Amino acid sequence: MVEVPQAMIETATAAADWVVVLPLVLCLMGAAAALMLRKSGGLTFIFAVLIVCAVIACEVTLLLRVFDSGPLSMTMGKWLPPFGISFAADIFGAGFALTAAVVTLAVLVYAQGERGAEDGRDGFHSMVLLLLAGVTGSFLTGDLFNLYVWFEVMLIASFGLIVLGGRPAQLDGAVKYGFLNFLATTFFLLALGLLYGLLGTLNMADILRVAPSANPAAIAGVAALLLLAFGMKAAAFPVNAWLPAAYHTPPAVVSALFAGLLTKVGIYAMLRSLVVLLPASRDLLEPVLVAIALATLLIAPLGAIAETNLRRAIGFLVIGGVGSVLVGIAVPSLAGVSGAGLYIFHAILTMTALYLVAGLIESRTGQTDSRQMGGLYAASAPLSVLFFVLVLATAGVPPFLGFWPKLLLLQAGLGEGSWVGGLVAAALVVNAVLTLIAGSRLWAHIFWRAAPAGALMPPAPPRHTIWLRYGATGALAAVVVAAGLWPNGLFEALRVGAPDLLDPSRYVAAIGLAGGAP
Amino acid sequence: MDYVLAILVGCFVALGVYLLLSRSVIRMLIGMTILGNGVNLLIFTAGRLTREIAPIVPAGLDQPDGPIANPLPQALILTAIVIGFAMFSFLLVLAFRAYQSLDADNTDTMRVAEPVNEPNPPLSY
Amino acid sequence: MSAADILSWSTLIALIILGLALLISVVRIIIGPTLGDRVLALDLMTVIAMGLVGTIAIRTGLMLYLDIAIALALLGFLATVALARYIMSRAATQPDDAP
Amino acid sequence: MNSLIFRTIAPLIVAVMLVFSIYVCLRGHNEPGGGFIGGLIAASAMAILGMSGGAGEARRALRIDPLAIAGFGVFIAGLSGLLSLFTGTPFMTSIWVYLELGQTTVPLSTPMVFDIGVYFVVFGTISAVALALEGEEGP
Amino acid sequence: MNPAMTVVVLALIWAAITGTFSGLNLLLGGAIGILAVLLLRRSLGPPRRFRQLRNIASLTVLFLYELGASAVRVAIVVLTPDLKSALQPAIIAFPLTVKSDAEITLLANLITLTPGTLSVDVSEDRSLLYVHALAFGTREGLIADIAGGFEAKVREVYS
Amino acid sequence: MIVDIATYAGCLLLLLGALFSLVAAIGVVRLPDLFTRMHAASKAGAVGGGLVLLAVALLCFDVGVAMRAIIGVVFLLLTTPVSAHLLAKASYRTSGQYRVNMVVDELKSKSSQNHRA
Amino acid sequence: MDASIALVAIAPFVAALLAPFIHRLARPYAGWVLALVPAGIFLFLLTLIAPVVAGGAISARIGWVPAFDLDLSFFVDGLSLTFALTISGIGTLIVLYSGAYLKGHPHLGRFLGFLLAFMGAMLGLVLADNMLALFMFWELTSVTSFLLIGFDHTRQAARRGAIQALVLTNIGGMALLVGAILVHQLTGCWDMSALGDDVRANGFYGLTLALFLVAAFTKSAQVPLHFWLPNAMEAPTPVSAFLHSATMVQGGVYLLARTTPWLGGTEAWTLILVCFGGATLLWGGLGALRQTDLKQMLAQTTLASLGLSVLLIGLGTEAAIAAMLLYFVAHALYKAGLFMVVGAIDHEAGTRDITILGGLADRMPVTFIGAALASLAMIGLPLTLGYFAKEEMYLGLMHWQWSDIAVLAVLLAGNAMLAGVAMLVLVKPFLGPVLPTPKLAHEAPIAMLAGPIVLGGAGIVASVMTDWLGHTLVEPGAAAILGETVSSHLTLTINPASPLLWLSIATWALGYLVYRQAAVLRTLLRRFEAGLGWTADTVFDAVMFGLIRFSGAVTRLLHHGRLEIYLATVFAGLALALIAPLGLLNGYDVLLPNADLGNWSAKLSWPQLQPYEWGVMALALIGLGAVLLATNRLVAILALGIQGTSVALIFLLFGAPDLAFTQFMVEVLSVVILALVMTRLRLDELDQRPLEDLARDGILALVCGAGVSLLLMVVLSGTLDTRLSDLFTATSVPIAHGHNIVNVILVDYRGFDTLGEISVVMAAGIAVMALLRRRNKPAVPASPAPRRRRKAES
Ligand code: NA
Ligand code: NA
Repeated sequence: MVEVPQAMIETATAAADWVVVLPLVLCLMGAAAALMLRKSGGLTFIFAVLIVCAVIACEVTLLLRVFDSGPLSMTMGKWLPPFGISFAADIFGAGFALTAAVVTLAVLVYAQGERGAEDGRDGFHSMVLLLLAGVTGSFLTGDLFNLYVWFEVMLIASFGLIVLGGRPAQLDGAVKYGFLNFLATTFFLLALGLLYGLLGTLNMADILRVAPSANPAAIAGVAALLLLAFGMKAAAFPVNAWLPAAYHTPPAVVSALFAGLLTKVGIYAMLRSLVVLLPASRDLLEPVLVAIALATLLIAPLGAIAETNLRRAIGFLVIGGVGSVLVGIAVPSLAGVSGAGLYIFHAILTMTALYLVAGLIESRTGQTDSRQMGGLYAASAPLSVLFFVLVLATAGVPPFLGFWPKLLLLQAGLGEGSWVGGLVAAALVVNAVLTLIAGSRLWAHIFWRAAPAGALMPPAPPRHTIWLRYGATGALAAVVVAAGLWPNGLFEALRVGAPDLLDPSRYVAAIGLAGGAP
Repeated sequence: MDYVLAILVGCFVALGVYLLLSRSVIRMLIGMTILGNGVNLLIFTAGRLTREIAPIVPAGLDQPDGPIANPLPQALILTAIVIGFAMFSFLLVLAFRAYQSLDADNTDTMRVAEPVNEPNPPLSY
Repeated sequence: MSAADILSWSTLIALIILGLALLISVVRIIIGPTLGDRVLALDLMTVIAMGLVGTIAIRTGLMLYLDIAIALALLGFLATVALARYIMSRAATQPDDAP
Repeated sequence: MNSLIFRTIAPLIVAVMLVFSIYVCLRGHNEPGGGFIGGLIAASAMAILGMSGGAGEARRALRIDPLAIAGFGVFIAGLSGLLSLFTGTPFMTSIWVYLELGQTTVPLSTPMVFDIGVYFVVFGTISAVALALEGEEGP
Repeated sequence: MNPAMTVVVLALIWAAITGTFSGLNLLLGGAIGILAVLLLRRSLGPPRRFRQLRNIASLTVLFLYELGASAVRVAIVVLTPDLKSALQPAIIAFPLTVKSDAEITLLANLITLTPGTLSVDVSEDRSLLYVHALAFGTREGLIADIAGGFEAKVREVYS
Repeated sequence: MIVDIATYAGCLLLLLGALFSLVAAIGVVRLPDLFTRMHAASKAGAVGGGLVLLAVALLCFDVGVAMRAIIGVVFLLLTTPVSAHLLAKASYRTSGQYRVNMVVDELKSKSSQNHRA
Repeated sequence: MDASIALVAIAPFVAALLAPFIHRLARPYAGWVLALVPAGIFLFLLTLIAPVVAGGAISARIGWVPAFDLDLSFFVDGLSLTFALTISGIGTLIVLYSGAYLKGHPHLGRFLGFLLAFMGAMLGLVLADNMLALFMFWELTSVTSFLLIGFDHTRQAARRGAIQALVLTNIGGMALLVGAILVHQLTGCWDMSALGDDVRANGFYGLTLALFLVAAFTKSAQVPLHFWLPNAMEAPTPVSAFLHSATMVQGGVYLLARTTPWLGGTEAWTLILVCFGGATLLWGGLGALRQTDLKQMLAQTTLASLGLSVLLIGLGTEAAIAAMLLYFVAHALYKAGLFMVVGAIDHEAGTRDITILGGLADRMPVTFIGAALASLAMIGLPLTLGYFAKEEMYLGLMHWQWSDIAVLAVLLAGNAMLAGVAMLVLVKPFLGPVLPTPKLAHEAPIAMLAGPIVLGGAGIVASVMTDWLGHTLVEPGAAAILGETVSSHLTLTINPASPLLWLSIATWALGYLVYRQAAVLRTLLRRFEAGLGWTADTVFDAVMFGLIRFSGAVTRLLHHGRLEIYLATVFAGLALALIAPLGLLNGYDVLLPNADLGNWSAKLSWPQLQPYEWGVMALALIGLGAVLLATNRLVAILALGIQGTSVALIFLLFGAPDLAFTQFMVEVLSVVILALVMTRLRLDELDQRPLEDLARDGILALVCGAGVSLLLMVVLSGTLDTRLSDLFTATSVPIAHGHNIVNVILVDYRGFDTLGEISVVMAAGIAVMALLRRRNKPAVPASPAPRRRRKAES
């Protein structure tokens, strides 16, 4: 007979601790409520914005608390971990969740600028909130199966968003996106089944405790499966084909949301599972990780150079960024992990903003292909500034945000003192140069070059919609610039957060396993 | 008997993979379903098999009066089945709409998002 | 023979008979030749499967399986209706589509 | 499907299925069943209703947008978890209340509300999909 | 069917499947029944009154007997070595005298479950019921069988 | 004693039900065309399945379960003719080959009239 | 002090941000207003001369990223002050000049903004002590120069020049960054002022040196990375004037000078710098003679001058460093002046072609004076700074060793060519016979004239104040580079006994010869160039276009749009992930213990399965086989139903009624939905894969299946830790009040999963409805009446 103290947490839960789970619950219930409200005019927009603002408020509180007093956790249903599902926020998780909410807010506002009155019923706001819920859950959960569930929430919400509008190209892209991504989560599930069969647990802290004593070959197999699954989600080479196949097809807001959130969650999951949970297996897989990091870094920007479809080209830049984060996983020193974390933060903001700008460019020129664009430098100063700044940020040019993670990752590579580290650093440099070449060519073609003769330019849209769209995009770009100029807060966070990843004892302690810490 | 099921799981996975490579969207969907079933069976097997004893505590008792099947994998599989079904529904309708819009159910001919014979990138500045 | 033995034997026999019936109806699903034949065989299969589950319920004494049996009956009906509808609309769109 | 016989008998079948679905949902905590299976049965009933009399007819009968029902389900499921905010316990900690109605004691609990939420979600979603596929395009 | 009647029936079904015929449970069943009827209010058709319970019982008995007989007869046909001679399939049009939806449906279903006959379709104007016969004798004989048997009983139940 | 009788009766019903199911399956394979197979499936099948459920009702010794089983039987009898009817109605138009086997086909003449009209 | 030095670097950026608005407000006077910023900075920097001369250096430090141990540290010593003064001083004149040069241009505000930002970046570059700050400003100069070079953006040549400059200087920037990180890792410090011998002593010195040299050489356009600089001439003239004289290209020279104390002085350093510098000097000189466009001529002489500076730094003697400093100032003054003059000529006469210009001295007398002052300095006549610079550089080589003689010869040749070009620039256009020009030339506006005159005058004044120059420029500057006190020996006296004088005279004589034979030389050089067939510039195009073609090929190869290949890649990955780790780590040993075969076969036992369990397995296999062989969609659907049913039966047999229940329901509903959709969908009846694809896919599938089986068996070979389920079983009834443990897990223990799961279901509903909403809206909102875009913009 099991007594209550062996099964349940006996200390009372402070209301303030709820900030770790409220963001997710708010998103889910908000999505549900928005769905119920979807036939009531423009109400869902205001509602969704309120929800996201509340989520941001919770997450700011959460981040400050984690910063002050270490990781914070809550185990659902009062069951002691590992029996219940734990949610646990460390700096990385909380920070990314907050960033995701911020870009979601920007995307919601931007989308309002181009949505017609008849668009109210398509469930857009519900799906955006669900996507945010999935992303938030993925960043904060402390249970691997629960991570699978949030992955699926994110995936299905993205399915809904990617087909909004239903043009043929979208459907084609969605078929590729759908099959490959669902396959990735199926692989994840496969790995989970095996992991459960090996370890008998799903709680991350508990896995940390028992994994070292399990059959190393089988654990390595599971780790390889996780690498494959998360590599697909993160669009790492060579399983990244779904991204350039799909990201340019849906409405630009949707691309923006995806670019900011989806691959980042995948790469974050890889960081967590390989670096934090299964470090021994990660060491075994290191040659593979280095290889895919190199390939992703070097091949992705080539796509950006080759592509003339603006959003497709940006998609390759997104993949190149994934290569950067992979460097941090392949070289998980303090600098490497910090760089990977900072890069994720940077990429969430920058890639979203870049796609929003792409949307603005597309609606300004009426074209999606850069071969048919031109003349925007003279026509629109704000667009020029936004695009220019964001491309530089993507290429890691200082003083924009993208520089700092690149710096840390280069430090990590060079700090290895091995030829592998040097190779990785060289790949980062080449990636930066190729990215800049791609960006400057796009800039020259879309902005500097005069518009091709006979190009049709749609008339300027109504003023208020412009304000919403430019405001949202500009706000994100402003964050990118400001955070690049004053990165001290970020580094403070990294100083607290990165060691927690390499030595998760504080994280484990916060979860508070039954039977004490390992 | 676990090993027999392990082999059966392999068969499910193999057929799922084979169908997923078939280029016909509906066959791919069927392959996805079969692969999903295989994974569910894998979780079931990984949780170790027990014959016939459902994890249900008989009425009036506080605990089952004998060994029971492992309930946790069952709960996990239930979640996975539901999610798999949701995904299946979506992908099916997607295939249907793609067929209507693109007039194709063969991935070979679905080339709108990434067109065949796209011109080379312009050699200019 | 006690009542329990009778029960045990008759459920075993019933299981075998029903299993045989199941396999025989699978034959019709596979050989067709028309959609209607296959659907009909499937419909019968669900009824037989329902019988199987019911028999297992008796054999194991776990009456919770009965509800699965009833649900099978419901769903068998649903499947048949849907497939009949499928045949009907195919007839409307592709009149000469024999199999 | 244009069949007088089917159209006439369908409501009967649907009614029985609905009752059965609620039964399966409510007893799930102690025996096989639960919100998901119950919801599936109920949705199957809606699918039959839709196939017998047309999707539009079924949607009008339902009166409420099926997706809104699904939303309602997620909402009350979430709400049932949020209630533990007031008991000083973590999210989704179950709360049990025993209602004394005459001689019988009716146990009410947040897991039950949660399961009912699951029922609504599955019912709403699958109905929406089935009805949309059945005939007329979605709303 | 009468909505109130339906509610009562559904409440009874509820009590039956839950296995508790307590007042409270019947009340819950009634509530569920009301929900179901609300849902189905458009589909249930115009209210109709059963004349006599005795007629229903009589019909039920007849039906159960015929059902058993039909099963046996089908079994015999199936197991006959010489199928060709045992079978003389045909579809005939049975002129309906019952007019309401419920009556036609009940009749058609009864026909399907009883020996040698199977309802295929109802004509657009609801005047004809197309019946498939396994071993066709004469058209008139078959029509007379149905008209004098089930159709009369059905008319007695409804009216 | 009553328990024993119920057990014997239940076993009998169970075996009968199984046998009728077998007959239905044989019929579905053996009979020459869809409509004749339908006779086997709907009648023998419904009776077979129904008898098994009745056997459950007799052997469970629990009112709730028995009631559920009986409701199951009712449900089976309610749905079987409808599905047979729908299948027949649907198949009739698609499967031209079966009309050949029939002695009389009044539905065909009516359809062709309709077609002409 | 801290704040004010930071302000020097920040104020121009603030002004840059405000420039477009100031331009909008103060239209014709925008240049004048904005010139106040660099002028103010210049004046402020003047006040720093005294303390720097007296105390050596001023350093300022502002906390920037304390969490990363990174301060924004500035360091003002003789070297940086010299550069900063030159930059801000010339910057003032350039801003003024630009206001007039681009008067009425719609984007003048933007232009002035870029220019100020460029200047700010350059000031930051020379003032920064922290290597990261240096790198940041370094990159900012690349970026701002990109905008400036491409300012005339509708011309492809301008875009090309801009991209070329950006790409090359960015490559250098990356090298600088990596070098800086390396240095930081070797020494633990970002501040250059704190670095000492440890870099040179380290094993990574070679790599570090190479990285810094790549940075400096790309920025300072050393052969063979020089070709971007002439193309940067696509920028408006004021930009060229600024870029060539005091900024951007001098960044590389500055970097070399700045790193000399801790990177320089080695043999490798001297050898590389002297060789590359010398080559660039000669190449630039010859290049200038090849041109007839005034601006291109000046651009090529900039190359030569940069080579000269690099060479001098490489020599590293006291005299060479003093010469480098003097030459930097002299060159900045005369080159800026000359560019402004050329801009004025272009502006007023409408051409820059030396062959069609003549006799401008009468029409543009003030411009002529400016041109004369600058040209004489370039020739290096006495009373100009150029003279001292030349003298100092020859002085350093008076050792009569073979190496010195070779370098001296190179210097002599280079200086002679520069002198010749100076004469060409001055004599023919101004003093030659009057020629008709596209525009009727007349004097330029005052703002455009101020620059050349002031700069020329400044050169003369400075050269007269020899002592002052020695104390305030040469001594602190050389001390900063060499790390030791240096005493200046500059003097105005001309000593005929000194070989230096004769070297100067030789230079002028050779220069005159070059001037006289310019036409012949030009023809020869052009013939040589034509014979060569390629230049570094064309190589750049070839590389870029090659890269683009290669990118296109790679992208088409990898992203072909064929889902089945994408999937095959994924499954190949799956097969590897399943098989490889087990194989590499001896994971299969568990399944095949290292026992002898006889023993092993004894262990082989028939699995303990009941007959009906075998039956269900068989049913599953039948279902799978039927799916595989199905030739039509309904059979496939039904076969799918069979395998689904078999899975449900397996669940049923092994104690999972809830799973079986759910699986049955889901299976049937799948069939229903399939049937609903299929009515509107045609399906290829048969698998249409070619045989070899079938084989490939089949093998891949079998490997994946086998891999999953094997891995699962390895997992099963261990024992399962059932803590979780044990606790669920024990507490389900007493604590969670539920008898169905699976359901209790679903709604209580792991209810959170279920919450996510129902969200998935709901979302699937929304997504499906979104799919079924037929609203074919175009990607970009269609316009009711699209208007033709004007063909030419700007
Ligand atoms: Na049926
Ligand atoms: Na009949």
